[in-house]
Amino acid sequence: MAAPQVDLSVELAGLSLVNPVLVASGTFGYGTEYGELVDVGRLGGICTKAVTLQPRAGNPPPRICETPAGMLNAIGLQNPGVEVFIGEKMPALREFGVPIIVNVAGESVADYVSLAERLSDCADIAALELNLSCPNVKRGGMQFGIDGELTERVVAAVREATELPLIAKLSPNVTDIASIGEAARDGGADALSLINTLLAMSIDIDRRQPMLANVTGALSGPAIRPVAVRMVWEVAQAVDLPIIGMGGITSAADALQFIMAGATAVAVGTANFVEPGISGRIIDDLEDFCQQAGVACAADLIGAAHGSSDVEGLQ
Amino acid sequence: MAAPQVDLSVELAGLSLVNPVLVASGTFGYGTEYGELVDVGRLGGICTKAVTLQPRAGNPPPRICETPAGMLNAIGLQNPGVEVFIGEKMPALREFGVPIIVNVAGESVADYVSLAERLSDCADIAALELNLSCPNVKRGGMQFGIDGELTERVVAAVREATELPLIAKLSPNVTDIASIGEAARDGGADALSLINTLLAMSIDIDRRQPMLANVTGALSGPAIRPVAVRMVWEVAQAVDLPIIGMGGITSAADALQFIMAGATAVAVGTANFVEPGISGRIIDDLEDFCQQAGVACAADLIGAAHGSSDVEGLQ
Amino acid sequence: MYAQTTQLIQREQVGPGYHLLEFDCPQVAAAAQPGQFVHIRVTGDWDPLLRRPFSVMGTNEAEGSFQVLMRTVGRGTQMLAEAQSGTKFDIMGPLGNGFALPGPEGEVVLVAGGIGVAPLIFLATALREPGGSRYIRGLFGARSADDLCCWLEFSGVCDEFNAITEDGSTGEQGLVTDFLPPQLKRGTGCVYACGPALMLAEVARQCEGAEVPCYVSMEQRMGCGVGACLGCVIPTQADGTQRYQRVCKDGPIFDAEVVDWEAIHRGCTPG
Amino acid sequence: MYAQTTQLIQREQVGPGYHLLEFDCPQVAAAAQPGQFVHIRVTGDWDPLLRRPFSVMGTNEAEGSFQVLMRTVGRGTQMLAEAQSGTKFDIMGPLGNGFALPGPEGEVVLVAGGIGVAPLIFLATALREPGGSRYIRGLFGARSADDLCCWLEFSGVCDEFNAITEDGSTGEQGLVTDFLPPQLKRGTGCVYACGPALMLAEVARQCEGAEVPCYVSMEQRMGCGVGACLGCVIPTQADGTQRYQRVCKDGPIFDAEVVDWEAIHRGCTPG
Ligand SMILES: Cc1cc2nc3c(=O)[nH]c(=O)nc-3n(C[C@H](O)[C@H](O)[C@H](O)COP(=O)(O)OP(=O)(O)OC[C@H]3O[C@@H](n4cnc5c(N)ncnc54)[C@H](O)[C@@H]3O)c2cc1C
Ligand SMILES: Cc1cc2nc3c(=O)[nH]c(=O)nc-3n(C[C@H](O)[C@H](O)[C@H](O)COP(=O)(O)OP(=O)(O)OC[C@H]3O[C@@H](n4cnc5c(N)ncnc54)[C@H](O)[C@@H]3O)c2cc1C
Ligand SMILES: Cc1cc2nc3c(=O)[nH]c(=O)nc-3n(C[C@H](O)[C@H](O)[C@H](O)COP(=O)(O)O)c2cc1C
Ligand SMILES: Cc1cc2nc3c(=O)[nH]c(=O)nc-3n(C[C@H](O)[C@H](O)[C@H](O)COP(=O)(O)O)c2cc1C
Ligand code: FES
Ligand code: FES
Repeated sequence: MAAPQVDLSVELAGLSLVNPVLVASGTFGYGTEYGELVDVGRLGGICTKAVTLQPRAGNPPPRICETPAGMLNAIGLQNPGVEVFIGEKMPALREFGVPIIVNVAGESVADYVSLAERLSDCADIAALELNLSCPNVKRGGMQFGIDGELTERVVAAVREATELPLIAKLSPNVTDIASIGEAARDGGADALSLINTLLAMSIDIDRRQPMLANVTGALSGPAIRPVAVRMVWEVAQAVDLPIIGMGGITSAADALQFIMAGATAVAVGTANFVEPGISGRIIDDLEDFCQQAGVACAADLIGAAHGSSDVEGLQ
Repeated sequence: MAAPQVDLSVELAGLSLVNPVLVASGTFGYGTEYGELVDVGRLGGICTKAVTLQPRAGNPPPRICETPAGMLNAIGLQNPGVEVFIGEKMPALREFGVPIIVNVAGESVADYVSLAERLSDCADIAALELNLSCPNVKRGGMQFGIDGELTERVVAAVREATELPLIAKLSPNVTDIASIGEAARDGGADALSLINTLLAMSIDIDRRQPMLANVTGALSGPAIRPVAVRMVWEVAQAVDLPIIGMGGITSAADALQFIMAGATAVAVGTANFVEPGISGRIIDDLEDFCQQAGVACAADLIGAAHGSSDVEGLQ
Repeated sequence: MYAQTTQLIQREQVGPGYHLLEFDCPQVAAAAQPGQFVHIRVTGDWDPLLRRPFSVMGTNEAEGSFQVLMRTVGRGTQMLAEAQSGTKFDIMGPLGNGFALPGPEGEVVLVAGGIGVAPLIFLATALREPGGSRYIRGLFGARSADDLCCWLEFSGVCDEFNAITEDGSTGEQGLVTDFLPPQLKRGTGCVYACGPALMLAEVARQCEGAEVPCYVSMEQRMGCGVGACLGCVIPTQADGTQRYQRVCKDGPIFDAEVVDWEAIHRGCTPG
Repeated sequence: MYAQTTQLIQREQVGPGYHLLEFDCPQVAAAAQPGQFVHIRVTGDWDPLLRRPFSVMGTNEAEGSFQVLMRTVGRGTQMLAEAQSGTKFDIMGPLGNGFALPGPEGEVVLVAGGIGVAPLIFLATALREPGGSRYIRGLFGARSADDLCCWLEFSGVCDEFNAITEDGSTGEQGLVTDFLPPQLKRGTGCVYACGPALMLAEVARQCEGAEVPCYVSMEQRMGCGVGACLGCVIPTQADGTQRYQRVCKDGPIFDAEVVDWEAIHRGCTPG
């Protein structure tokens, strides 16, 4: 274990996180699923599985399949709805004593507003993460996140409806991620989460059918990390909001790529499935890295790779 | 070796290819680099490294780095220019006796037009592949491919300038690939190539600098395959043009995913670096697959995964 | 539930493409119940990315080890099939709900299809433990004699045993489900089945007709293995409501009446 | 140039993090010239994706084998360092241009930094072959005694040999380039160097000053290894024109005068 002198804490959208390592929405359930295996209380925070106004059954199976250094999923936002979430999931989540960031998804601006209002009444929610980017549902979801105007509109409407810190979660399936980040900022977001998954697909050549019943799915895991780092880098340059960086993080070294690209915090997603204790390991290794690099505060590394002068080329 | 009864030939943009396996632009040089190792004459065709009007020095090194199941490159279109290409590269390319598809890149519509005119005078060029999607140059390149109007404009202008079959190579770094495909069709493209690389980035955390001198780079290799298959699927549904599918192909099974998603031909890219003889192996294995599946013409498999009825889900 | 590094202590080929793997893991050996599974990481790297689920076939508490019977089908199983004994693997387990015990009355019929024999061997072993005096009939079907893997182990824990092969290369010829109806007529108290989805559907249909309780071990592609990702669901129906339930957490053992077999016929099986 | 499956026939640890690997490959053994390299695929899978380049340290034509001296730095070298002898690897080679032979006059000085000793051992061995009567001085620098890997093999093919360590743990203390100037004064006909980029830059600077021809073996991250991808370039200048040249095809051996050392100082090195 590392000596205590490294300060891993970061400030994000008004929250004080003891360390910058969160778990990503949809990859850690409601915390309890991993309770036996993971010291959840050490986490910087938990982003819950997306909650919708009404319960959702989700998509038919098969819902997942493996791809090179990645996986596809098309869960389709299966969840018990906001009332059950508040009544049955929040009590256990509270017990962990870490910031709970509730990921919300709607089919309309009104849905997001209602969710925000309802969750504002619930104690111990640290922030809302607006999922504007789920590629696996027919209505809502990604439709918001790929359109700057809609993004601004939904964020602004939710901004009116709640005092909770708002984190807009962006879709990578866009031509210009920075402009979507700007739109979220203009709508009043306190922070940005990126990236959600890449829209993708695999085909079962023997059955001559898509691998997933939903046809397309959401690509996550190490495969997408370079795309995610690039997007964090671009958004950090364009938008003056704190960023939660994610996409294929499997180690402290990966997390540091995001931090140096400009993320204030990071979220571990798919890697939780493979190595449940990975977030704890990343926290330890971040501390070690800082110690060995003589960095007193991890926050000093935020954006550290920016501003290094471009190498000049030949004509 | 498989018995001869399987017909692997396909028609594409007026070209008859003996089999659907090409090598992708920028990953096979000008053919001769692999001449010693690969039976180039077996290929369905060669897409050459991009050619520009003037010679280009390319980007400063480091130009490549490895990522999970993928790699980044930022070559920056280093090439000797169209005159040297015609004078020094075409003679050797011709010798292979396979269709030569010349990949061209410009900084302006006028550049593309001039290139097309110049190359129209050169014998034995089977088609032009308009690279509207290079993410590694400051001007031109991807700027065209992410904009439907520009795409249509440049394709239409080139269409006026040459009788050669035109293949528009699309960038995946867009919100809506199908609309770009439609724009290329409206401009007069005979076929579409997709995908080019995903814009991405890695950071060297020890040096706290981007891994590539160019800062961002182009992600290729197996990691991107699910994104590529999805885009081929979407474009095949929207646009009635033959497609050359590519992105992370490493086997006949991978190639078949693209074909069943709607590609008429495929191109092997990054995998050439790892296994130079891979295109020949894929041709053999495609033949075997068809034989075992009782498919007389590989062309019958084009789009075979479409139209399988959606699995119906719960409410 | 544990997650830890274990050692492959033995690997034995027990048929063409079949391996019996034994892992040193006292915690799983002590805790595993029949029907539960382990989730094995096949590499220390991130490609192949996901863990692979395998039913526990047996435990040896004294030695602190457990066994898995594995059929090689793809990349992950290939890697396991080639692993040297001594190789370390990261294992999560035991996972899932395990088989419900049979009611007090009647004989027990175990219906195994191919590799599905593994959890049923574990179940039969448990049912025969001191105090257990249940009469156990085993039906074991497979494509051919080659695929009747570990039939000796299976028959050894059954009071009565039938082998059935599709090609007739050994035992009776036919499908295993052709031989279930007579059993259901003679006082069977409970049926347990594991095998291909279509076989399970047929077993379920027959048991429903005969009003015999039936439990099936289901498969689905898995992500987390602990109920967090909602990736591994199958369609179920109970009390008139349809929903998706997790094979890893709500299963892998399901009351056959609860499974929505029709939806499964429409194509919700892994492959 | 060949691409084929070869067998690792021996793997010997020759220092902390250093391994000597011997591969069975008659074609490379027969064809390889000093300074050339092989491009090794470290896995049959696609992650890690790219091949890894290593200089040939020596060949044994009779046995049909060649050797590589390897330092473990990351994932690929780690995999090679752990490979059992007998493991098969897909190898392309020999690749690259190899060292230009020295002119007829003067002594030859070989300047090795750390793992850079490998191609120079091969070069010295070749220069000593029947008919070769060249006087060879070897300068071998490294961080510490531990990193003076294969110094016995190196000194054995030199007529004169100096070991230099930064920490003075063996031989002279200092940088290898501190000990080159005296050599350049006494009739050296040609210098060959391999090692870290900054060491090579200093060697080049000294040789230019002394007007002694100098050839350096350069490194860059590689894709194809055969000149097709243009991924492995370094900046060069000749006849007043700057350009990027490929380490895999135009190199790895470059006339030190051609390399644009200033650009390299600005940061074009792999890492
Ligand atoms: C609860 C449970 C218990 C199982 N018990 C056994 C057992 O005792 N013995 C045995 O040999 N096999 C068992 N299986 C099936 C086994 O998990 C798969 O054969 C294995 O995951 C295939 O991996 P692969 O890499 O070789 O195949 P690939 O086809 O390369 O795998 C690709 C992906 O698909 C998944 N997958 C492929 N086939 C299946 C399948 N049939 N079920 C679920 N996921 C699949 C893999 O886990 C992986 O994520 C069990 C499956 C489940 C769900
Ligand atoms: C012409 C040539 C000859 C070489 N000869 C030797 C030799 O004889 N012995 C030896 O130990 N090493 C040699 N190297 C360096 C060796 O190729 C790298 O150490 C090795 O590729 C690192 O791989 P890795 O997976 O362990 O490291 P990682 O850092 O995990 O590799 C990541 C990527 O970076 C590349 N890379 C990392 N370091 C280097 C480097 N220094 N040069 C080029 N690419 C690098 C890798 O090839 C890979 O693509 C040589 C390099 C070149 C270009
Ligand atoms: C199975 C699964 C379910 C997910 N569900 C959600 C979700 O409900 N809401 C959301 O915003 N993101 C969801 N995500 C996206 C992740 O939070 C994360 O943004 C993405 O997976 C990239 O990170 P990773 O590569 O580390 O997994 C899900 C991802 C996976 C793999
Ligand atoms: C090193 C390298 C250079 C490339 N150069 C070009 C190019 O000049 N023109 C072009 O259209 N595409 C270029 N590409 C993109 C490929 O042709 C292909 O579209 C992409 O790499 C996806 O396929 P892959 O994953 O199989 O490599 C290049 C790719 C690589 C890896
Ligand atoms: S595998 Fe994740 S919920 Fe079952
Ligand atoms: S590695 Fe491809 S050109 Fe040198």
